[in-house]
Amino acid sequence: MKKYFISIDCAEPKIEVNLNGLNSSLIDGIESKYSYKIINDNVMVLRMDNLNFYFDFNSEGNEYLQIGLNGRVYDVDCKSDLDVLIEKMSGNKTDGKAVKEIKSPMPGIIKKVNVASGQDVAKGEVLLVLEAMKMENEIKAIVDCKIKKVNVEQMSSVEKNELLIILE
Amino acid sequence: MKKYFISIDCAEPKIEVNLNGLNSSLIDGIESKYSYKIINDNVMVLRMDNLNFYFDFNSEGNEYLQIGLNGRVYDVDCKSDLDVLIEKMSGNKTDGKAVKEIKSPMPGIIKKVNVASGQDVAKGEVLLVLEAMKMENEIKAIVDCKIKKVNVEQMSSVEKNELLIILE
Amino acid sequence: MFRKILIANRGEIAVRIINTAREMGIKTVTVYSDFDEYSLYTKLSDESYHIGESPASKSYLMADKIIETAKISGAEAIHPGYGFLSERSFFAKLCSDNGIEFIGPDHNAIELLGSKTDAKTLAINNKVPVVPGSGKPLTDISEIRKIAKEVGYPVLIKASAGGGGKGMRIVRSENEIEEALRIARSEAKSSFGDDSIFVEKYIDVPRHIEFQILADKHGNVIHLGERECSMQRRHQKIIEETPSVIVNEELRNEMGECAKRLVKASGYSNAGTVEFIVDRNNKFYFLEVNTRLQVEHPITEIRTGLDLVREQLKIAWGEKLDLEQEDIEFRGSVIECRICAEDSENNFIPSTGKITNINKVLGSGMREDTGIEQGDTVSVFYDPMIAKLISYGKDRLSAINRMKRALSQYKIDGIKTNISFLLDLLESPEFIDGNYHTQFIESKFLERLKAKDRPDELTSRALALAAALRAENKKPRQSINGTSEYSHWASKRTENLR
Amino acid sequence: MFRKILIANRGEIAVRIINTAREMGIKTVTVYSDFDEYSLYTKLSDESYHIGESPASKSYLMADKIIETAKISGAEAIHPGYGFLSERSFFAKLCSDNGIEFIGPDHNAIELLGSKTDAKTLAINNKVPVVPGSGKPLTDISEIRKIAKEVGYPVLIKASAGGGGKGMRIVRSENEIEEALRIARSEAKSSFGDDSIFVEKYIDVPRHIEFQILADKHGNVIHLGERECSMQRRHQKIIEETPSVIVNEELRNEMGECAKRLVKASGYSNAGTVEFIVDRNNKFYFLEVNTRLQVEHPITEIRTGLDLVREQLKIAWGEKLDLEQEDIEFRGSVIECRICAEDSENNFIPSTGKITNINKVLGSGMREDTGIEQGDTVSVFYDPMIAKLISYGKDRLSAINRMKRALSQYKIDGIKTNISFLLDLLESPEFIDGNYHTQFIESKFLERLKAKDRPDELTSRALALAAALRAENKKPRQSINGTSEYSHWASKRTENLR
Repeated sequence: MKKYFISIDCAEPKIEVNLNGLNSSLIDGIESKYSYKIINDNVMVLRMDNLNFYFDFNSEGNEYLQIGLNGRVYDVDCKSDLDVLIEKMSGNKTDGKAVKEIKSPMPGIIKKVNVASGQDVAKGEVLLVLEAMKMENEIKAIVDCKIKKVNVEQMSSVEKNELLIILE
Repeated sequence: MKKYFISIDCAEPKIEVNLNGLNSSLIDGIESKYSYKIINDNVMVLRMDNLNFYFDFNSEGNEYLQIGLNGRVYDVDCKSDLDVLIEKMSGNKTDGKAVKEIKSPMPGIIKKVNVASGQDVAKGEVLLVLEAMKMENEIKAIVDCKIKKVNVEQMSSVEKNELLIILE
Repeated sequence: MFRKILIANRGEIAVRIINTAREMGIKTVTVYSDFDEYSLYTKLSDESYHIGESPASKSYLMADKIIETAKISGAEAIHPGYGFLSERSFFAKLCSDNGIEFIGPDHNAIELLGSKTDAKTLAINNKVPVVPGSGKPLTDISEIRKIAKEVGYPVLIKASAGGGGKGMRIVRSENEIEEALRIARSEAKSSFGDDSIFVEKYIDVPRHIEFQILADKHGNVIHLGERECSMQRRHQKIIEETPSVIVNEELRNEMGECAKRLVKASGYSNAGTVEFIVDRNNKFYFLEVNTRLQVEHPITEIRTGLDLVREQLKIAWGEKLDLEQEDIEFRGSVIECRICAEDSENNFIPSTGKITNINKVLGSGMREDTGIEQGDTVSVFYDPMIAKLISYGKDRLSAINRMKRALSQYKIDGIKTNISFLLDLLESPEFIDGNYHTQFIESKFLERLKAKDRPDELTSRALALAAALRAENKKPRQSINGTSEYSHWASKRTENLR
Repeated sequence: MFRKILIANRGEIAVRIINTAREMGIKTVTVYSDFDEYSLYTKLSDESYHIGESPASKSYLMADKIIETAKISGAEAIHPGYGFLSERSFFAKLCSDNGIEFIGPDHNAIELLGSKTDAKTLAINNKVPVVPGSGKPLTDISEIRKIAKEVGYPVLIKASAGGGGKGMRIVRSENEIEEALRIARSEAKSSFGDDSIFVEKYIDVPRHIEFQILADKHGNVIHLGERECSMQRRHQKIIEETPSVIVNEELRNEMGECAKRLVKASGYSNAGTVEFIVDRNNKFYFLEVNTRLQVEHPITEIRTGLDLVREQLKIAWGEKLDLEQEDIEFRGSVIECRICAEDSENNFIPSTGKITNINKVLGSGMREDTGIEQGDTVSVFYDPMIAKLISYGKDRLSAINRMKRALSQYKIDGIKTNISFLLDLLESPEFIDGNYHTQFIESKFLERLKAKDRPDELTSRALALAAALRAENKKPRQSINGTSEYSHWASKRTENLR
């Protein structure tokens, strides 16, 4: 029997899923019969107690697995019991791990650099302004933090996922 | 420089194509610039002297490569100069090779067997009647021939590509 | 309105019904055979239940199993789609006996209209023209002659016990009838042991024109105009259009009123179709009533701006029609082409297999109703129709040209289809002029097709180059600077003629 | 008619134009940047020519290069689409100087209507209401007060040299004006060195309503009704619909006649759009004229049954309009949603990348205009709009529900899109009531969105199970009895609840 712990849109407590291999699952203690078909890497149809769920998956470049259903998108974090065990042993819960790097979400040009090395910034503060697709996009701090290094300067041209700022 | 000989819908003489590797080709002596992109195993776009051709390919289960263009389908036979050389050496032109086996074009049930081993049949004669998709389909002789063996009997259930009749 | 309905069908029509139900906030339950476990329509519905093996006789025709599923799932009504159980009066009755609303007419109306002779009698009683003839089997030669003369030559004589063309003869003038009768009766006698004979007017090169009807449970009936369905092969419709080029306002009103009278007299409710044949003088004769939604209903939807499935659901729920005859406005010209998995160049043999690729554009003025997606398989178990393309145009020529555009952009690989055949039909002078009938394809068109056009020189060169490039890239070697991730082929870019 | 035209555009609008041209038997020439070498619109056109690098300034804005390509390819006319060179009078002139027909208005009309002040003057001269105000810069306070009183409070005062909101103030009543003027003039003085001031009526919570116009070269002008385009974010339209819930027959006629008068006075031909703002009392004021086809033109096409690109081509060729105002019939309700590659939950940041998968159903009553196919890449170079979905309904609610159905069935993977945001908008009470204005999204809606709904318990369980099954199948091991050929995942079948 395989066990997984799932959090949807960061909700706690996590949902516990037990797959018992007979097309039967125990989800937070509720038993469900299911069948499913993986259409391709992005699409899967799940039939759970005769109800249909036509999902699509988007994982590239995102922190969480994004699962789409009926036009809505959910951020889903899924860990096996083994993952959880390893986390516990290393004494470092992945969940609590702070973001240490800020990367460019898309290619573009840095129009403005608002911070410098060593600076303390508050959550929500604008760090950089990135111009792409004719729009200015503000890159903000998502937590209170301290800047370790700024890797770009004004008018730098950056690629997607290029490292922009390192935090302490 | 690579050389190919192509026949479209069995037309003769074949078209000679020379690919010279500089995105330039000589087709029956006429030079063309081209570029192309293979979208997937079935689809390709060719730009020849700035003219666009948006092709699709269907090869499974067919004697010829079938190339679709603007809703029309062409049977295309393509041989490299090497293929032609091998054919010549073996003294056996593939083109002239007679069909020796008749296979089922689809799964279904044999409703009627009109011929027996040893029988001579004329081109166009109905050999078998195959029922599939609620329709009766007549399987006819495409050349004058002699039946060597009939592998099915009335009410046989057959799979796609199952051997039905062997010719002499 | 219903909260949940069951759809006792599969494929494109199940998808069609699901869509409207969803737009109305109605939950859908679908049933599936082994083959259809993950077919598109199941994925799009709210709930799905397995009902049996792949052959329809072991699944979609299992009335008891379907009723049971409706009960288990809590569905309040069943939409039968077309085909399968849709015109079986016993199934409609089974629904009502089990307290489930059948989305279609009452079983009595289905039974009445399902009987050709009862339907014909009903038509006669309601002053709806039928093909004139004896109406009953005759043995007296002088009476046969008399009726033949009355209905006018040519006439059709057929053995009353006959079938499959045996003992059937067309008689074109009075001086042929004696000889024809002698042969027909002798054939009939030897084949069936019964030499009695029907005689009726022979309708040469008839058109098949049908009228869409909506009838509520309160006695209101309207028609939504005609559909021209004469483009047929082996009695299977291939291309349908509305309006028909031969139906003018006056004829439309006349035929529409006949259709309404007949349907009203039968105690009918819900959507239905009254079929007529029309002769070359635009005289029309009642043929039969299809007591269900038709495959070709979308052309009527587009021309009238209505959603027929929505109307069906409202009627079944007991609502009154919120439209009167004069509210129905017709706009433009609409054509439907049925895309079938078949090899048109090889005697229309059905083509089965996995659909490896689909590319289509559709866009402005096009609608597609389909039950398949890329990666799906076409099986031998069900109808070979895989999609319907419907084009709208302000005028008929625009609709034709739009359909040709969309068909030529529709790529489907892994199976063979009739797309090229459909293009040939659309380009035939007879279709362009609207001058065709139910025997056109078999009597004229197929013969002409055999002399297939060669591709022009430019197309030949491009095909040759494409084949060479494909061969070059198919070679078992490492791909160089490929840009395609899907393929093991190499891909090249060029500086081109910049 | 033209035998060959060049399309000086890319993406969905190029595909749109190619389709109609093809239906009319007109060959199409497209131009492409490095990025677009094999974009869908090139594949669908007859001929394609490379014109430069990916940034528009180095390709689609290179007028000379495009004219040269038209000459090389033998194109007789150029369709500019929207954006890029479509409203640049110099380009229209360049075309005509080179003997190429510009499919749009004469360059003089573009120039006249392109100047806000000239267009406003033209409107005033033709009795088309404009936002009342000083019309010219003022320095005399008493005159400013007088005009403010005339137009009625609230008024907007703005520095004549101003821009970007500087020196701009809303004054809601007369007793605020002295103070407001003092501040505005001081700001204006210090920022621009000029303290002269415009004053005009302030239109609070305005609607943006525009009229589609067709004008031929023979002086005939008709309008095709309005489009409600008030659903905007950062001045970008997101959802458009026709009819507008606030426009009744009388207002439609009045606004339509204004639009026609203005266009006629400008010496205009071809398709165009007259934009108005409408206040909460349904008083309307001329805003500007878009001298080209609009992104949202399909909603007008569906409501009128016309093909606007076909009309454009006929007009450019010199044909007279074959429609008079009274021939235009409106049917039903039509909505367009713009699907954009952007992350609506993350400040609408554009999303780029390869589109790995697309699944969509569309079907009855839906139209999609798109320029992409599965496997294509969305880049930073061009507009993030990747598709337009258009829904028709007999009434507004049907159109809304149909759009919701189609959006919820539209799967696109590899990039993020605004589909969820569009669904939220469609489900907002303000949209459902038709009670929204151009500031709705920014002033009210975005705030509300932050309190995101949690999935219900059933959906959560299904999501959890799906994630677990995906994880289970993603493990690096041999796949067992897999039925999927595309994937390295295993796939399972079950006997289910049979």
